[in-house]
Amino acid sequence: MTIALTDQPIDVAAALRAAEDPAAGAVNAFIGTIRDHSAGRRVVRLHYESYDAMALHQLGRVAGQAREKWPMLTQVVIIHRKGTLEIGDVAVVVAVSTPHRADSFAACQFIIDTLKEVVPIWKKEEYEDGTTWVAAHP
Amino acid sequence: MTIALTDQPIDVAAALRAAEDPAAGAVNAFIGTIRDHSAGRRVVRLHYESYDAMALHQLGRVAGQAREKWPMLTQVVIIHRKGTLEIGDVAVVVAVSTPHRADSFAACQFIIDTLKEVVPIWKKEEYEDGTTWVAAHP
Amino acid sequence: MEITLSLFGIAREIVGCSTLTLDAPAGQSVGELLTHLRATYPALTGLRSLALAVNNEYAQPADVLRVGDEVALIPPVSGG
Amino acid sequence: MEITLSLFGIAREIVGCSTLTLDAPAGQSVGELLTHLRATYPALTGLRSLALAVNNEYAQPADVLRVGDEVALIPPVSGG
Repeated sequence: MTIALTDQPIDVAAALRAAEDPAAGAVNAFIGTIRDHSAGRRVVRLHYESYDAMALHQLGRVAGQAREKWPMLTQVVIIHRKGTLEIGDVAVVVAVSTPHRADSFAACQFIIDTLKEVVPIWKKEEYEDGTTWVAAHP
Repeated sequence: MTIALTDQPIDVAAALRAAEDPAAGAVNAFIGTIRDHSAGRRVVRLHYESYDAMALHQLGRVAGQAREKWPMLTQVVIIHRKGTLEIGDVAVVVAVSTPHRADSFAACQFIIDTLKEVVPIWKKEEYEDGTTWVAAHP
Repeated sequence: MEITLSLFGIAREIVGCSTLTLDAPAGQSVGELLTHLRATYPALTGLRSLALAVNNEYAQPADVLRVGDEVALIPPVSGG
Repeated sequence: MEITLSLFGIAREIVGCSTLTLDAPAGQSVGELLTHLRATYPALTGLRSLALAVNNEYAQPADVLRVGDEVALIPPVSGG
């Protein structure tokens, strides 16, 4: 298992290698990148802030929940970037391996969906004429 | 769009880069690797044989079907290896990008599921004491 | 008892600092502290959600705070 | 008419060669050719499925073969 928070660019290839396992034939990976637009506005860059200790603890919990639901999971890799990111930069990588492919899709999707609900990381979008903390208001 | 059949090792990192797109925030990738066992037998290596012209044509059809079902797909990458593969080698990479993540999971899973049903590629598993063409017999 | 509260994201911007030291009554609950904070910083009431974390876990309103707890105010998360 | 059939995987091993030249009656259908092949190479009947591809597409039993068609015998695929 690999769980990481980093202010350095994420090495996606290394994350995928960490997810591979000779006992597993299927790796599914989700890679979240910075889009150039959001809700119709042009995004210039993003700023990610993290409550590091709790974020790492919660990432570990999400990985543990995934292992309970998919006991056949052979590897789980979750790496989240923090700091200032430019368009196209990788913000998050989730990669899992399982013996059969359907489990790899389901487990990876569970992890990224749950991560977005519970892990204390916040992103502020910067536009040409202002900024917004994403999802802060109804 | 990238569609390829190759007898050379697949560069997974390059495949993922080809799937990224500034208009898309989500990349989902499936990586199929060679497992060290199959139906309880130890696998030594695998041999993939392809009907190249038809396989490329059918891979293009699968990508086209995915684009019809998920018109928001920004990139589709499908690379399949052929020839002799050792344990841990990458046999196939499917990577797609979409603006939102749920579509990336659904489209990637559709592509790999359909690929396995229709693309004329055959694998022969080699064990310590014999070989089998996978799924050939009921 | 003294509670040190860590603040993040838009909650940090609303309150204006990243740590806040509060003198809370002994036995104060998570719900009571949230009510106090919303009263002191009304802009917090406009958020989609607001939670307290105690020792890296999301806390329930009835949970009682203890000296030495690591307490943080968690506005709506948006990672990924 | 002369039909050149490409063979792959276990079908190639059963028949013993990777291309087969057949003298088929004009207007022969895909279904008729499959029946002929199964009769000539009975081991083909043990496969989970057996299809003919004509010009890179899966063909239907009623499709009629024409001179110059690229015809291939497709045993159960197992890519991925």
